[in-house]
This record gives sequence, C-alpha cells and structure tokens, in this order.
Amino acid sequence: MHARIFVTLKNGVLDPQGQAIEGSLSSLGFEGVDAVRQGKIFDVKLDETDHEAAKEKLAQMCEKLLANTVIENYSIEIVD
Amino acid sequence: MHARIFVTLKNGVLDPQGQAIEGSLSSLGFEGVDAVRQGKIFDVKLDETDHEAAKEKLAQMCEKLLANTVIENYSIEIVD
Amino acid sequence: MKSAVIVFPGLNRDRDMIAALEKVTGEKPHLAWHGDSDLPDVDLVVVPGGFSYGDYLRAGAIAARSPMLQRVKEHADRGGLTLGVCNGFQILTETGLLPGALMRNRDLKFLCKVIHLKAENTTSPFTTAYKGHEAFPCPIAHHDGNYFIDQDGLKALEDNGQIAFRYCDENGNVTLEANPNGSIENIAGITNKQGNVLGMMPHPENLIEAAHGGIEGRYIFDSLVAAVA
Amino acid sequence: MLKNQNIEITPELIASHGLNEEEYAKILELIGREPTYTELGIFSAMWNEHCSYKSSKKWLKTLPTTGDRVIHGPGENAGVVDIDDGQAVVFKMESHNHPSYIEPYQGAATGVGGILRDVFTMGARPIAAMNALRFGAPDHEKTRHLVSGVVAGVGGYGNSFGVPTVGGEVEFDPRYNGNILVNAFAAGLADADKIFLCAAKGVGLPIVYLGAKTGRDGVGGATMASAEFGDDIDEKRPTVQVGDPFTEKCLLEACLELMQTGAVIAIQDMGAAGLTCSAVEMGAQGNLGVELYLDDVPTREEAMTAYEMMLSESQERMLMVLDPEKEDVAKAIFHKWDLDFAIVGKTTDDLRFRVIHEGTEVANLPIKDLGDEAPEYDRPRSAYPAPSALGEIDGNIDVAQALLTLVGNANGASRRWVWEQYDHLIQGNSVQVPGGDAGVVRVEGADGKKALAFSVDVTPRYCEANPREGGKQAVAECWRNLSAVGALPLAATDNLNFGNPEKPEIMEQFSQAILGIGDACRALEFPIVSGNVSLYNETNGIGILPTPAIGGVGLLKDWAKMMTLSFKEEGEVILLIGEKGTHLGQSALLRDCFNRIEGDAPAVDLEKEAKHGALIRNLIDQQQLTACHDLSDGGLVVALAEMAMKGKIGAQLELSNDLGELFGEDQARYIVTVKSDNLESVLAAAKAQNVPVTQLGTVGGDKLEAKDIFAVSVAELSDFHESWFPDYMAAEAAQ
Ligand SMILES: Nc1ncnc2c1ncn2[C@@H]1O[C@H](COP(=O)(O)OP(=O)(O)O)[C@@H](O)[C@H]1O
Ligand SMILES: [Mg+2]
Repeated sequence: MHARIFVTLKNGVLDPQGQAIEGSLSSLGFEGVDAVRQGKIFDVKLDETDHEAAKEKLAQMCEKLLANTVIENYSIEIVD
Repeated sequence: MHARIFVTLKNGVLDPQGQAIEGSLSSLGFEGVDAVRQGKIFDVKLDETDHEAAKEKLAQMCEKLLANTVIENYSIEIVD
Repeated sequence: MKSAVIVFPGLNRDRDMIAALEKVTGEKPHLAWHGDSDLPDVDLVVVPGGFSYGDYLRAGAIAARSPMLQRVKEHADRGGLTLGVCNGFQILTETGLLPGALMRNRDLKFLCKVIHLKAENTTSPFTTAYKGHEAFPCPIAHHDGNYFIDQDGLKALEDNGQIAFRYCDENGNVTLEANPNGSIENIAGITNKQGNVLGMMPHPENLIEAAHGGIEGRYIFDSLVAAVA
Repeated sequence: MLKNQNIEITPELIASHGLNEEEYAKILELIGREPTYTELGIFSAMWNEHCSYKSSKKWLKTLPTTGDRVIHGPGENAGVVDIDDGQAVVFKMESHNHPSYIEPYQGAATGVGGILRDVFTMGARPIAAMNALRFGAPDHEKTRHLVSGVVAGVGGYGNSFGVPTVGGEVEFDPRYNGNILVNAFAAGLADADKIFLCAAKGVGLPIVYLGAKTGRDGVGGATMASAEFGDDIDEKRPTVQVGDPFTEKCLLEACLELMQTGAVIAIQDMGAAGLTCSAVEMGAQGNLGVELYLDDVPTREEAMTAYEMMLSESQERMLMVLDPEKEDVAKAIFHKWDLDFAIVGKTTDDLRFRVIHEGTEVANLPIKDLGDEAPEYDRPRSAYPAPSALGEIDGNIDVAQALLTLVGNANGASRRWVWEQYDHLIQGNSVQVPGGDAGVVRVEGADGKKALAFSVDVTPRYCEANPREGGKQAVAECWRNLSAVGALPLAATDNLNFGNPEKPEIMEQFSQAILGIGDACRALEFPIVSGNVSLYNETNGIGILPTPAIGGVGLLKDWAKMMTLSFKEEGEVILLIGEKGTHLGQSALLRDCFNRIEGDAPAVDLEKEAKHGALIRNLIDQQQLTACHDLSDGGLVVALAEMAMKGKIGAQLELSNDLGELFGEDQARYIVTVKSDNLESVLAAAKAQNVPVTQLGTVGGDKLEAKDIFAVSVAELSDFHESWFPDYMAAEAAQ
C-alpha cells in the first residue's frame, strides 16, 4: 500500500523558506502571490492491507518521528 | 484561490533523506515499511480566479523556481 | 569533572568538543556511542555539534529518537548536567528536554562567522564564570539556528530566567542587526527550567585557546567544573 | 539471459561512446573480436579523456613531480608529502565543471565529495578544503543561479562532512558563460608510514565493495564530462548524481577505523566511471587480474544491467582488497556505521578483467591494456597568436575612483558572502581563515606549533595572453601566497581547465601553460604531486579562458609566527619589497576601469621570485614584520587598500601618480609593515640579499591617502568592498 503524509507548519510559526520564495517569485515577476508556505511530503510504501490499520500506524510514525508537533501539523492520505 | 504544489524526486534519483528516515523508522520498531521518499509541498495563496490561468501560472513558477526539474517532478492541485 | 560525549554518525564537532573538555578538565571524556545501551555515571553529558544522520528530515530529529538519547534524558531528569551545542541543541529540543524548535536560518544559508554573545544569566551552573565578561565574540556555524517558541513559551523562558545567551553587538547591545539567523528575541542559548540542561547554537568548544582567537568558551566549562566541585 | 548483451555494436553506438574509428579498430585488435555492449562501455569509460588523459599525457610528463619531501607523486589518488615528525599531508584538486553547470548544487557537492574520498582513501583524515570557482558575466542570465547553487553545494557537502574550507577563488568572466569551473581541493593528514595505495596484492583475495548502494546515477557521466556542450544539453540531464555527505562521513570513519586493523591490502575510491575504473586500476597497478560478480553488488534500483552497474557513478563507494582473515572485523566495522559491505570479486593471476552477471561472463578483457593501451595523442598544435599591443593609456584618472572600482566590482569585491557559507572553523585548528593570502591550519599530533598553509591561484587572462608566462605566474602567485603567511612552500597540485584540445591553437595554449608551470615549479622547488585535467570546456565553439589552477601547500614550524595581511598599529612603516610597478598589460585596472583587455601578461622572473620569497620568509621567521601581503590583481594600491580594510586603519603614503607604479601587476612583490625599531634591520637584510625595497609611508588615520594623488576613507573602501557580493546575490531567487 502507498500512503502520502503531509507535514505543514502550524499557523503562527514563521516560515523563512516560504517567505524567501514569496520574495523570489515577486522578483521573478510573478504577481498576485499572497502567501507561500512550504511543507513536506513523505511517500511511504507499506506492507499492510487494512486502511485503518495503516492510518493508525502512519499517525504513530508522524507523532514519533516524521513531524515535530511543536511546530508542525500532519495529515495522512492512503493512495492505493 | 489556494493551490498546493507537490514536488517529488524523479525515479532513480538518490534520496538520502528518505533512506535515513527508513532506517530510523525501523529502529523505532515500525515494521513493514518498504520505502520512504521525501518531497516538498508549497501551499500558495493566489490572487486569481480562473483555474486554468492559475494552473498555468503555477506551472511556470515550478519551472522557474519551485522545482529543480533536473531531478524533480511537480504536480499542481487547486484546493479552492 | 567526569564527562561523557555522545557520538552519533554524522556528528562532526565531537572531536572539537572532546579536545575542549580534555583541555579544560584535564580528563578525557567518556565516549558514548549512540548504539550503546548504557551511559556511565558522569557529572556532565555533552551532545556535540554536527549533522547527526545528515540532519535529514529535520536537524537533530533522528538522533533524538535513538536509545542513547533516552539515557541522556534519564540523566537530565535526575538533575544531571547536560549540554547540547549546535546540533546538540537541536537534538535536545527534538527530545523535548528543552522547549521550542530550531528552524532554518532567516537567510536560508549556512552561516559560519564570529558573532557576539551576551550572557543573560550568570547564575546557572553553565554560566557563573561569565560574571564580568557578559559580552564576548564567539563563532557560530549552522544552517538551522533560528530559534522559535510560541508567545507563552517565550514568556515562561523570560520569567524563569531560562535565556542563557543572546546575540548582541560588539558593545553588548541586543539589536536586530546583531541577530545572525532570525532567532526570536535574539536567543542563542537556553536552559531548562531546572537549569541543569543548556542548549546553545554558538560553539564554545572552538573558543578555548589562543589559537582560536579567544578563550571565552572556556568559561562554560570553568563554570561547570566549579558547579560540580 | 543476456540482458542488454545482444545489443548490436553499430558505428552510431560506437560514436555515441565517444570512441573514434581508429580507437575502435584498436579495441578489435586488442581483444581479437567484437566487444560486448558492456565491454564497449568499459572501453569508453577507460579511454575517454577524463580517465585516460589521452590528449594531455605527453605534456603532463614534463612536469617536475619529485623532491626530497615527495612520498607519492602523480599516479595515486592524491599526492603525499612529508611534513616532518613522521607525518604527511595528502592532497589533490579535481574539477566537477560540467556536472555543476547542469545541476549546480549537486554538481558542486559531489565534486567536493569526490576529492575528499581521494584523500581519505589513502588513509588521511581531511583537515582542509578549498574551491576554485569561475562563473560567467555577472549580468548573464544564468550566473546568479549558478553561483548560489554551487556555493550552497560546496558548503552543503563540506560542512556536513566536517572539513574546514579555508581558501579558494571566485572569478567572473563572460568566457565562462556556458562553462563554469568548479575545482575542489582537499588535504588530509596521515602518518607517513601508513599510506594506503590502490595496487592490489596477492592472488585469490577478496575484493570488497564498501559504502553506499549502486544506482543508475551518472551512467555515462565520465563520457559526458569529456564532451563539448552543444544545444542538446538538456537531454544529458538524467545523469546527475546526488551527493550524500552523511554517508561519506560514515565512510570516512569506517575506513580510518578499518585501516587501523591491518585488514586493508589495497583500497580505491569509486570516482569517475565507478566500478570499472576502480577495479581496473587496482588490478592493473598490482599486475593482477580481477574477477567481479555483479550479482553481489549492492544496488538500490531494480533490474540494473551489467552495463549500468559498471558505469554507474553513484557516490560514496569504495573498493578494497581485504586480508581474508580479517573479514569479520571489517564487516563489523562497516555494519556499525550502517554501510554496505559485500564481497564482489577476487584477484586472479591471469591479468584478465572478467565481469560476471547472472551466470554470464559479460566482459573478459586484458586488464593492463585497458589502461596502458589507452590512446595517447600528440595532438597538432599551431602557432599561438602574440599578445596584442598595449595602446596608449590616459594616465589622467581619478585614482580614488579607480581604487573604489577595483575593490568594489565583481572580481575585486570581498568573497565573504561565499566563505561565510563554508564552515571554516570546524576542527578548531583554523589559525588563518579565508580572506588572507593563504588559509592556515594547525597540525594535530605533533608539537602543537606546526601548521600547514593552503592557497589556490591562477590568473586566466594572463594565461590567455601568454600561456607560458601565465602558467608560470599561476605557480608563482600560489607560492607567493604561501610565503606571505610565513610558510615554506612544499608542493602543489594542478587543475588544468582548457577548451577543446582538438583545436591546434588550444593544444598549443595547453602545452605552453604546462611548460610554464613546469618552469616555475622547478625554479621554486615546488613539485606537482597530483592533479587533474579538464578539457573540452567549450560551448558552441566558445572556449573558456585557459585556467590552470594551482593549489599549493606550505609548512609553518610555528603558527604563532604566522603573518597576516592587516595593518596592525599606527606608526608602523610600510615597505614595498621588490621593484616599483610598471606593467599594465592585462591588468585589472585596464580591464575594469578602461574596459580594455590588451597587452602581454607580466613577465615572471623566477630567480627574483625565489629570492624575494626567501627574504620574506626569513623576515617573518625572525619576527621582523607586522604584516605582509603579496601584490597581485590591481597592484600596489589595491594591496594597500586590502591591508587597510582588514586592519581598519589607514595609511599616509608617498607615491607618484604613475599608473604603472600605482596599479601595475609586476610579479615577485610584497608589501610589508615593520615597527620603526626594526626598520634598519629589515632594510639591511634586503640589501644583503640584493632585494629592492621602497619605503612607502606609515600606517595610521582613517584614510588611505597619498599626498597630492588620492585620499579615500577606509570605511568607504570597506563599504564598496563588502557590499558588491551580497547586493548582487540579493536578487537571486532563493530556494
Ligand atoms: N594535471 C595533472 N598534473 C599532475 N598529475 C595529474 C594531473 N592530472 C592528473 N594527474 C594524476 O593522474 C592520476 C589520475 O588522475 P585522476 O583520474 O584525476 O584521479 P582519480 O582516478 O583519483 O579521479 C592522479 O594521480 C592524478 O594526481
Ligand atoms: Mg581517485
């Protein structure tokens, strides 16, 4: 089974990367970009067939390693 | 309008991050993880109402800045 | 003072830290390999700088989940002195021993230079020797030193006197221009509430002898030696 | 199953492997049959310019490579030089030009990774790195992006690996618009009697694969690096390799640990053309055959063919001949560091290179011939055009303005923006950081006083005007930089970056530059102990400026006596050692203030170089000087300005308004400062050696001023000097 995990910065946490990208986009002449926030994806290949069990396991992975819950949120999507 | 851009490594390109994460997950006792590949997300708030025009613009941003097309692929999703 | 240095694959200022400890204390620190299950009984545990596990995922994240860090945590929870420098600071925040998080530098670039530091608190076991030498030049070398904490957390740090060092200018003024990496309130190092754990981004271990251009880094180790005496 | 083995060997396929008809005929003759596809790949890897040095060998042989201190010269992974007390410095420089143009971050990063591997393969712990970079015009559309990516890549790898980057060069010129240069230098420290070499010894011994797994990275990379760029460059992109400094750091520690156990008989890193080159070199150098079993090679991608495995340039890998009795010890060390360890072959006594994959012998070639019989060309040369005449120069200029231009433009501005992205302090031994004449690193393990100095130099515009003098000048400048900090220059490495050697004029330029390098190295007793050649740096027929970078290493007995270039105290006397300046041909002044590129390169008088340098080193050793700086781009006034900016103090000078005196780039010159108490003895020492000295003025005040000629505040100079790079890069799209 393939799953995709999204890890994004919490609201209120400053995102220097996102800000720098905003600046660059505007200096490249892209207009109308109000905000950019950068996050991470993890594409995970799991040896598991049950969706719920997989989600549970992935959530634990996020809590324990993949996200720093002081500053980040995560969400999980089962791809197939 | 909100859009989400996904940037992932092309097939075959070495992903040292993904490898290190795999190793760490297994030493944390998570079993059955066959592969992990890490990518990036950019959440972009755009001042644009037309979906097609937005997609076109975002694709250009990817080509010019957000993705390193030598080693990365990108895809675009309009969120709302 | 008996000390131990934790060694993870990818750390690279471990040798600098070992040399500094040896020079100041006259004793070789014990080396604790990340895979070992025991941490010997020592006065001070140091998590040195570098790029543990390549800093892949997040700086310090993977090292923080290793069994050895559990031992470090137990040591710290018992009140044992614990110092994390640079990657070590990142690792200690990732374990939760210290609050907040270290994010990418404001300018997104790795930055190696000599900045100025101000010891904000000269009462912790790490900083007593800074009394009278509050502002001093010190090297930094990091990519992720931009300290972040939410407003409540910041207030707690201030209220409890947990801010150990801030970035300042040559004259000891804490200014925006003197902030090399965007850290909130120019924070360069903090202690835990109990004061027995210090994390800092700058490198006191590279400021020990004449060849380093200054010896103010010694004061941390001098303070510790005095604290355990 | 013969995966890919039954691919037909067509003329197109042969050509696409960079082999010409003659070369292919030679292959047929050597093996007496048509090669298999995998064999064709092996030949193309071994016989391309990058591995075989087919165009350059004839000329490289003319370089002086021996000396009292040389333990190993060219032919090994890196040069090895004795630094007393049973210690040796191991160093080399290598280019990663083409990959860095295609993917600047990863190209530069893997370049640094490759050179570090060359050094620690020999048993040395890396203690210093440098990088010599050349980019196109600042206003060229690609330049910023390339600068930002390359610098981040050099730093990204070196910082994480943990080596201090203590020096380098950055230059901009439109001639590099389509071909940037990324040359990486590394030096390591080893015990002189514990150097590890690549020649295999012993028949039937296991060949072990160490490090990271093999992927399809850079398949065909070495072939790419030796081909001229055309407009189809995008098609070559998938061959980019990604560096993993974390794995490399683990590999370093594991290798050094393993070497101490006595288990290593021979060891070779996998660089260009990976498994092929390393296995062939181990066997051929040891007069042994090699048999490889590809099924046992750790791979990270599925269904890799023999061809791909043999040509993969995946990074962070090594090959080793192991003492079979120590296999378990070796395995344990590698597993401790989480690295792959696999026995993938054995040595044989039949001088054949055999590769077995899925039960089939996919290659069976004469191992010595792969290297020894590689083509060697004496490529035709044509007369080189004489330097253009130097026209009239209007001497009536605003000197202060010219100075501000020279210290504040793309090529004269401070490189701080670059080197602050490199960890130059790690290891705690950097006693002189970038920004001086040479980087200086204290040597551990001896008396604590010994230090090594490092510098990399070349002035490409001189080399183009006059390749022979330019070649000499590159060596002389490097040697001078080492002398200026008080180090005894020991030996050098070179990185010869040129255009297309099939053009007779380029070949003449190349050969003349090498002859010039040889002249200077002989005269200055500064042998070349390692190096690298990068040819075909040409895009759409436009070649780069000839750029033979010289990386030098010098020895200081006591770093406490080391000299720096900053003005120190008010009242100290400023002296010029060497003749007054006259030579404006090819000068920075002419290029940057008159927009003219004209004239001959300055002549290098090697006897004077040697004499002046020896005087400088003696004076430093006797602690007679308080500052020292060699003169190069921009001549006297620029050197003075650099000393003033560094020391944040001005100077009062007596100068004439002759542009040659102010800005001439004559060689063999230094500026020094002395305390007035020492003035007499310094003047006497110079006189005794017959070295010209001129008193220029005294240190002091907040301006650099020469009565009736110019005055400019040190603060303003610094402002110009420090702001160009950050301002220029501020416009770069950050990522
Ligand atoms: N320009 C040169 N001057 C002197 N020696 C050189 C030069 N170019 C290459 N060499 C030597 O030739 C040998 C092979 O070089 P190279 O193929 O670049 O090494 P590697 O196989 O380690 O990449 C090395 O010992 C190198 O030092
Ligand atoms: Mg090599």
